[in-house]
Amino acid sequence: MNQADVSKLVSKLRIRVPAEPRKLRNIKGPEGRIDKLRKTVTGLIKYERIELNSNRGQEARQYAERLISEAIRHGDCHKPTMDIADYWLLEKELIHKLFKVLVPRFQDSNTCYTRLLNAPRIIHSRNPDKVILELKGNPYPVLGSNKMNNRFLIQNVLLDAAKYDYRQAKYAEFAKKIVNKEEKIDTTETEAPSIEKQQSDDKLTQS
Amino acid sequence: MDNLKVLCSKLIKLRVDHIVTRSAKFTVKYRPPHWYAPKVNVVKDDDLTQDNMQFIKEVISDRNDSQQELESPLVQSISHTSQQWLPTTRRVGLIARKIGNYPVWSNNGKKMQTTLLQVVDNHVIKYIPPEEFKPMLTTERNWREKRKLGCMLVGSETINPSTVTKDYCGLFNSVGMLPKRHLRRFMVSPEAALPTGTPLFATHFRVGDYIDIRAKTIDRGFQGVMKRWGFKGMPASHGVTKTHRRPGNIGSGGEKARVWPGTKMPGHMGNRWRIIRGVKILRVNTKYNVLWTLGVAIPGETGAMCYLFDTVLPLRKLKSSPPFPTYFPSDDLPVEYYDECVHPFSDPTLTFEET
Amino acid sequence: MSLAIRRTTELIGAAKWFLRRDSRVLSTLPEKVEEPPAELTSKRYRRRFFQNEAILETRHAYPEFLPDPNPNWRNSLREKLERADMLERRSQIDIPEFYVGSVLAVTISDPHAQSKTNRFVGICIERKGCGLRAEFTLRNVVDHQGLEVRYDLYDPTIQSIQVLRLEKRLDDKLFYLRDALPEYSTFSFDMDPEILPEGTPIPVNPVQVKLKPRPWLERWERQELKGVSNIEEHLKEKDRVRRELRKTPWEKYDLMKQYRKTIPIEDQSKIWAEVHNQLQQLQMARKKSARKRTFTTPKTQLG
Amino acid sequence: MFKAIVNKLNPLQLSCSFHTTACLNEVRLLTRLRVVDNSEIGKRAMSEGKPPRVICVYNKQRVGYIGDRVLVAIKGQKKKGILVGLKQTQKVKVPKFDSNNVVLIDDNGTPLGNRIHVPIPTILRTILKERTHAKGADYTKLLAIATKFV
Repeated sequence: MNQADVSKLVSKLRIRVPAEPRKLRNIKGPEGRIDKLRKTVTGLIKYERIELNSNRGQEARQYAERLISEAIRHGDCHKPTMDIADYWLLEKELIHKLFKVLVPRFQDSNTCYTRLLNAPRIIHSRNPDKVILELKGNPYPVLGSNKMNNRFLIQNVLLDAAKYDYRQAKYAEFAKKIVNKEEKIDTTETEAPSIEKQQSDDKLTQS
Repeated sequence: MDNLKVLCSKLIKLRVDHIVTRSAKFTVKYRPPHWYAPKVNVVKDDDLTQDNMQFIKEVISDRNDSQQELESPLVQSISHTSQQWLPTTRRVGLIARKIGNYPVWSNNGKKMQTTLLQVVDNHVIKYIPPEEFKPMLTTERNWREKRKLGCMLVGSETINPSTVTKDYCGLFNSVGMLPKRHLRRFMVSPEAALPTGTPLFATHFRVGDYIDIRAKTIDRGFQGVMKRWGFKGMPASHGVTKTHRRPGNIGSGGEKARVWPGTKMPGHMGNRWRIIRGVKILRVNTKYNVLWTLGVAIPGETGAMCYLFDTVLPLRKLKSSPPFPTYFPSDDLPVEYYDECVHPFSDPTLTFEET
Repeated sequence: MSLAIRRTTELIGAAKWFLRRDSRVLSTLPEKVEEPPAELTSKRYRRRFFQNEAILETRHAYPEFLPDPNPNWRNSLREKLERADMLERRSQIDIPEFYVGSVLAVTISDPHAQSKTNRFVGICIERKGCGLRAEFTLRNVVDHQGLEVRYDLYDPTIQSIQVLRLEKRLDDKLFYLRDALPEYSTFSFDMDPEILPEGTPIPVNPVQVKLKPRPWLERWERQELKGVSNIEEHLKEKDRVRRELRKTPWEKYDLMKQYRKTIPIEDQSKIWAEVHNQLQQLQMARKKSARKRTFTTPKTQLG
Repeated sequence: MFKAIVNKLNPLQLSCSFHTTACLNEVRLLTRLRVVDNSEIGKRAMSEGKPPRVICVYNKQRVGYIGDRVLVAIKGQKKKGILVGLKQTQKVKVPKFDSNNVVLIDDNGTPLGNRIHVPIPTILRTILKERTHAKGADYTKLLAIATKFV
């Protein structure tokens, strides 16, 4: 078992990090891989929503998250962080955007900073899988399903009724317990209150 | 038109004949056991309101709590079932999770590598006596009459009922339990039967006992002969071209001019059930239900599930009566049990006496 | 009273924050856009951050308490049990704080030796492994013969570990001492422990060793070592060219590679919160016993 | 002759500049060893710069481990020796040496010299006691001439 590196401290990412990095096929080897990712991260910070091949998108997402978390943790007065931002953002005006726009935007968030969605796929096509990578809080219209929770859908109506019954039964039981206790204190009887089996919901047993 | 009719009738006959010939050869090879139910996650796409989601969570947590409060049914039944353990009886086993390995030191200063197995929330789900137990079809003819062992279903790790299918959930509902993530059968002697809902603990086994462990090995994918079978390969140089990691010859000529069955060749490696027999238990933690077993050869990666039962090796079989039919839950247990060969970390430094 | 303390801590926090702001004003870098609500949250965040930082500093002294960062091998329960076992062992013997480059004396109970104990003194050239697998290697030159002994840190046969000289070196691993002149790794067995005054930071020894001429055991020129002075003398043009070709300057910026090697702050602070108190108590007990020892020794000499 | 010329040309370069040993540092056939006792033949061989070479390792693996008997070619003679220190990575608490050390013995296990001038691992005491049989060679005599144990 290897010792963890203690020379550096990093914030925890809010996304799932796979154990192994993905190889992005490149003629220049590991250096070319980083170059590719630099371009993607720069594009993401610039346009806030981009469409990519899935493997590159998944990999670039981790680097973008790390970059933003480093910027939030150390701020713009920290020399190594500035170096990192300078290396990763190919267009230098984006460094200002990172520290002045993105850091205030994500400073108090409890979730991850980016979103990765699967792009629609042409069936039986031979194209690679596409994903859409975006920064949260971007000005574009929302992607994905935007279904409103409808109270009048049949499952919601049924569940409302079940909830009412369940709560009533629960309160009744509570009341009974309290009464029993009082009786116990009064008469010092040693009868254990019978535990009623809780009514299970139809919906639950089905699903 | 007539021609067409004739053709059609011929074709129909052809098809029927075809099916008849197929069905004559067709035999039932595998039928899943009757307690097996598919356990695929239900796709959750009902547009529930926030309030109703909360309600479902509340119901689940309530039911979970009520299950936690249930006490072991052994408390009532143990008094009148005073069955004796014999060397021929088979007890129920446990479902455990492999959580890693680390060294412990023995009393003579030797380092031993151990594997940690955590027994997570094990409950007896059901016992099927041998008369009622009708397992899947097999090629053996008189197998069913010989069978004298009952089937005990044990589940581990309670899960959210809304994440499993109705069939799978019903299996547990019929006995009044919440569904478990892992369900496993153990063949037990009728006298070792346990009532539904009995919790099983790591103390089911004692320190110093030997157990067999069945688990799935690490999936390594398609591998060549050097990794899969340990072949030597061929030299890297000395005029060798294009055949450094290849198997070489796979058969001879003459009458045996074919590839013999069982020849070691490249193929899928790992992800198959394997049993490691006669593993010694060195240490037991009763608080977290963890077993320390000797060696690192327990199949599967960290986090894999494994099934533990008493060993069948003749020389390592249980000598004295273990907790039978299982460990009877009681308070005031020591947190740790150590085998006599293990040096506990809380003991003072080892010293050797001059001889 | 408690309120007053809280006030003072708040003041300190505010002062620190102002200092940071001032430095930012002085620097040429662009200032951050600030909003009144964000200020408050960042202040609170910073105070928490400073408290946390003190606990996190423990990681340098006790790196083996952090688990292996590979997520495939991690399990919270196993790590917890392992830490409990480590602390139990630490309550039995005093395992001091030491670093690569410190000079240690280790006494083990050895069934092979005639007196059943064995003492070795040497410079720590490597610390590796985590949890109960933690190991360290000592190196010394005895009778012109280089020797290295590897020890398990939590081995119950270790009777005592004594730090004779507490210091760090310029590098994380000192394997180059194998190829260096023998005087750099020669330490006498009857060396007296050097006591550092309390509260001083761990000194870094800036000594640069001289390597013997080639052949070497490793290609030291490619490892960017700080503690070697004469590496360039022994290189040929070919080696310099090869070194340039093998350089990987982008790895410094590979953020995910760093991430996969470390344990994140959130996980670390949980671990340190669990073990920090106990470690502190052990350290206090050690100091007390050390003081006692200094008082008792003159008495025995007199008697 | 050629070597002498080369040495004269670059006095700093004492040996060849690339490794000729296996990376595992195993003691196997034709490994050069260092004689660490003060036997006459050993001293002369080491001072002349012609260290002994292993020509046989007396065990099944044919790789010498600590305490193993080896047959060495030294100064044109065949002598037996015992490995008392190895370069290879050792188990915990067993010292690893910077050179492969050997002590020359005769067929009865009696050392040829009467002093060993480097430290010797203590584990050798147990190993050599195990190897010694009642009527065979007695290797424990080697322990008596050791000056220091580690």
